[in-house]
Amino acid sequence: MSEGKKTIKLEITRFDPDVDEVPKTEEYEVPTEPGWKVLDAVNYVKDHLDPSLSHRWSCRMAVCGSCGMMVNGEPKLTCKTSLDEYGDSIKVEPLANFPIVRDLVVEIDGFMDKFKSVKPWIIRAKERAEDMENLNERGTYSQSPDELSAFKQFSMCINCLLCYSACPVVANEPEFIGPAAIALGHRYNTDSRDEGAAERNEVFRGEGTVFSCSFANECSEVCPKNVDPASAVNQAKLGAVVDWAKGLILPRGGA
Amino acid sequence: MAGAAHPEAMAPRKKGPTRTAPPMMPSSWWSAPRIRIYLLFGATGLVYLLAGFLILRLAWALGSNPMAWQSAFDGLSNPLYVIFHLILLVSVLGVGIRAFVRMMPKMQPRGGPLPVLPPAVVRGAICGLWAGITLFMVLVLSGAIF
Amino acid sequence: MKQLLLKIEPIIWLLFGAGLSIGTMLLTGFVLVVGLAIPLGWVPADALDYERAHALASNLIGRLFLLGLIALPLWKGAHHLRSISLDFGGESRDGAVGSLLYLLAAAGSVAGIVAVIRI
Amino acid sequence: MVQVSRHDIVIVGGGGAGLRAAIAAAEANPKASIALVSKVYPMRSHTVSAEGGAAAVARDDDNFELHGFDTVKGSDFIGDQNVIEYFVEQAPKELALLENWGCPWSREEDGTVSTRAFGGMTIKRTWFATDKVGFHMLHSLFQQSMRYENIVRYDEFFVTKLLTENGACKGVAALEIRTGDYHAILGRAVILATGGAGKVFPFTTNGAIKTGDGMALAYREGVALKDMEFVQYHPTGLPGTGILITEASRGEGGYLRNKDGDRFLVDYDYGVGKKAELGPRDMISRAIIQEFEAGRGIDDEHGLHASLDLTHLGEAHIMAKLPFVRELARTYVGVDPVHQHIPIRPVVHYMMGGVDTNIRAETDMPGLYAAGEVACGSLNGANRLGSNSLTECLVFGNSAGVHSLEYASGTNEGNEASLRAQAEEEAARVDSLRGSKQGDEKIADLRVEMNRVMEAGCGVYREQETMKIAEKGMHEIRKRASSLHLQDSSKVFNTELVAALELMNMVEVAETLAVSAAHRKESRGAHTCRDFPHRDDQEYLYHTMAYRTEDGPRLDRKDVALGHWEPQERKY
Ligand SMILES: Cc1cc2nc3c(=O)[nH]c(=O)nc-3n(C[C@H](O)[C@H](O)[C@H](O)COP(=O)(O)OP(=O)(O)OC[C@H]3O[C@@H](n4cnc5c(N)ncnc54)[C@H](O)[C@@H]3O)c2cc1C
Ligand code: SF4
Ligand code: F3S
Ligand code: FES
Repeated sequence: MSEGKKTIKLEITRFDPDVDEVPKTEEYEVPTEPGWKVLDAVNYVKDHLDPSLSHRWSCRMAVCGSCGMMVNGEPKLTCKTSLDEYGDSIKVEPLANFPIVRDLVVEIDGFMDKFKSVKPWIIRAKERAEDMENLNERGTYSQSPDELSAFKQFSMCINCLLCYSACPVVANEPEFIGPAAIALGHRYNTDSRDEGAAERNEVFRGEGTVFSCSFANECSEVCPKNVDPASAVNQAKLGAVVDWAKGLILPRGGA
Repeated sequence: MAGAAHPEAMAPRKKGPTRTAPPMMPSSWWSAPRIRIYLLFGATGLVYLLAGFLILRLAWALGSNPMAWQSAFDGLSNPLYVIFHLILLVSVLGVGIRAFVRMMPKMQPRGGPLPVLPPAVVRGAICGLWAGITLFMVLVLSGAIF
Repeated sequence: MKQLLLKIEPIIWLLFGAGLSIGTMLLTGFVLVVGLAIPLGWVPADALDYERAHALASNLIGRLFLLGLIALPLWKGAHHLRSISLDFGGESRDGAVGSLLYLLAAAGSVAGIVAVIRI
Repeated sequence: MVQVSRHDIVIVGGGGAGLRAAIAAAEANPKASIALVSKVYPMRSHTVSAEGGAAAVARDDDNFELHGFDTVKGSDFIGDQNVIEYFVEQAPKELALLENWGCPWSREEDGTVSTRAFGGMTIKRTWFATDKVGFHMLHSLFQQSMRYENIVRYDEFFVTKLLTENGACKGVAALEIRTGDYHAILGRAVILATGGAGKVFPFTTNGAIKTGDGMALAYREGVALKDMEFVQYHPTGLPGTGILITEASRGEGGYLRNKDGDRFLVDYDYGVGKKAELGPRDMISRAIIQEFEAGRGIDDEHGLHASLDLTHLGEAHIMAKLPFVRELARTYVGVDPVHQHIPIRPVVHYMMGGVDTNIRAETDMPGLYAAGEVACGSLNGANRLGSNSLTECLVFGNSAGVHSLEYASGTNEGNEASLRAQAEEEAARVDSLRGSKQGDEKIADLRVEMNRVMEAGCGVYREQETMKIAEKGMHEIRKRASSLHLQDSSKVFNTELVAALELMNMVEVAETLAVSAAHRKESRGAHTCRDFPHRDDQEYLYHTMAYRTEDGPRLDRKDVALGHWEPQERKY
């Protein structure tokens, strides 16, 4: 951690659809404190220099996923990224690959649709009431620590969308449902309690999903939570292919 | 491609209630070091494609007659071919390192009947196989065995 | 066109994956000896004179190796080139580019089959 | 123009409680239309930050009686015992349901769910998913909720007013942050699940969105805020940011140490007793402050603090059970707990008080329900036990969902014209605020001022005199908050406007807090007066009820529901 205060120059993208045609850049001088994260500097601007700056944040402990921004061109979780990693001048932009609603706020409704399209919930062949023989006396399914660790990593995604900003395929293929959504679908596919893999693999074989990924691996590089979406996507490819091959051998999906 | 990303990328299915600025990509997205490696990785596709056809030509010659084979085979010492093969070697090694060291160990199917092994083990196994096959090919082709 | 590509995506991906992995493994030794060592004279060229080359390539295993060396890199190459095209904003031309590349790979593979049968 | 939409039930808040309520209602009646309104996308709700676990009886050596008594005792006997009994009985079912919906609870080798020890709990009954329990709970609930087509989400809609008709709640008026438009979202019943109000204090584990909105919404409509004086300080927050280091780190065996490296909780008798590190939060927080006052705090670049020692647990154990603690300590104080002690100090964490509700999650206003941290169903009394509140969100979220649906089926839709008129009035009020340069108070300054007053007056240790000052101070600040100076007149995603509305909510809540605190001349649970160091069951065994008047809160009292657990001295 560096000692003492220093003043940095913050270049922030501004865009107000009521008045601006295109985004522009504004510069601010921010006196910083040791230990500050990029988010603290942005908040300083909002509190003291320009209250009209809009950005999203809440938990400031790297778990709510709302404070993703481009910092010097790289997608970063700003509450987790220390100012010490940068010099005296930092450029903060809204997450790349998303339409900009205002300033640093991006449109994520498209993502929410994609998120839902992978059916991110436990699918069982039978309703809970008829599934009692599979539940123990506490009403829970049995799952061993190994079965848990098969999917645990993929359940750590905070939906911060940094991976979407980094992925070259997201940028060019509007239909691509993207790393986090696929990782989520794959998380359920690999959950020992789930029986819906066939349904999700159906989705995965549709347009713009797993096979659109060209394994840039950028998603995993930028993911702040080590979800490793790239491996999820590629495991999902394998799963979808195996499922497809089974379907060829046993007509009507041998899931 | 520089500038704006695909304008429809990540836009909501239904039109948003407010005007938005189109998505931005850092104008030099392809020049970031990591991305450059990724693009090079993709570019090896061209090398592989050419290699495939080159070997097809050799095989065709081998099936035609000894003369055809000999001239095709001798042609390989043309410096242009040697340069191409150097590029091919670099590509193959690059692809191998990226695929076998970085990618495939992470791709083990999960949730199925197979156990999930530590990536290091898988990496070792795949690289071992790679080395083994290479050694075998070298020995066979250079006439050391068979 | 795009619809058709979508349908065959799993096969393509399998072929691509095979090209990426098996293709690379086969190519490494091949390029070391045939592409470099022999032309540069580190290994005597008679290691692969017609007799021996023919003998190697005409048994069943030899034919399979040779076919792998021909067809697998083609699929790896075609698929990668298609994704590069996409990375550079090729969404609209994807149908045409994709089918062209895969046709090329398919044609090469068929020719490869014929070639190894002819030996 | 106000846009009107109709549903059967309107839920304000997409955190643990709101989502659970939505799912409960959606399951109970697949035809019912349920609106889920939240000022942030639901997965950003602050439930996401909960770390340690959720309590419910799970082991053979445990039972409802024990969980119930721990909770009553933790509450310093001001918890309602009928509510507590209901809660402990419902808890296991709720956590099991969450398991069925995919929550990745940590497991034992035999495939059952693991449990860990927690402060004030005599048995290991805290279910956990490593140390990101709230995160996994919230995401499991949110993902499960997507399954129900009858849940209609209003993401990033800020509710500013409850719409009422003949004293019954019939919907809400909400600002669509994205566009600046106003909406009247009407329903036969409304559930508040807006979470707590930690942001009235400067140093808190709470995220930026925890501004007590729901409390202020109900309070303005004449509903009482109950037991507001009880504010939980968590003993182990990171200095500077206030980021929480979960109690589970002590549950897993961590020690608290002072400047001399002593495990002071054991070495000195602070009332925590033999349980030492596993004592309840109020007592441990007080012990830390006493250490500071005795000059045994550590004073370095992190400010005055004590330290949390996990080094003896070993890397494997930490990575298996507390990986997030390690990540947080490394990122935010640059300390690796595998080798170093984590600096910690007490930090505002949770509001025991809130909107007065009963066992059915009903408030006094017909048609208005509340669940989660915003509500005070008197489960937690004067001090909440760690890991009871995530379970509370589920138990009472479910209760609110089911009961509000029952109520909704027996009531009318309300008169659209009159409700729309109310929403239009509200829209005009908020519109006039947007970019209004009339006032001269800056939001950031006033917020800092409020924070300062609250910290000085209503900290871990309180004094009559300083509480009185805080009471006056908050009264003044509330007045000043009506003349804010706003600069941003854009309609699209105007976060300055939102911050102003949040500030106005916070000052209301903070004022009830200061006033309620000043009136309680005893020490009970988290409310510790130096002037009155003992509990006084003769005088103060009741709930404080605060009702809004223009001149500040009017206090009243409500009986505590006692039961078979007799009040006794609280010793551990
Ligand atoms: C750091 C931390 C750790 C914790 N750890 C634990 C633990 O280990 N165990 C435990 O049991 N408890 C723990 N707690 C407490 C517990 O997490 C909370 O009490 C609980 O999550 C509250 O959930 P909720 O649903 O009531 O509110 P929240 O999750 O806060 O959700 C509030 C919702 O209301 C919405 N909202 C608010 N105002 C408005 C408005 N005006 N208009 C529209 N929407 C609005 C928000 O958008 C949000 O969706 C912890 C708390 C914190 C802060
Ligand atoms: S996968 Fe990683 S980068 Fe992508 S949204 Fe999830 S947490 Fe963020
Ligand atoms: S960056 Fe994109 S291309 Fe695939 S591996 Fe990740 S999704
Ligand atoms: S503010 Fe929540 S992740 Fe950064």
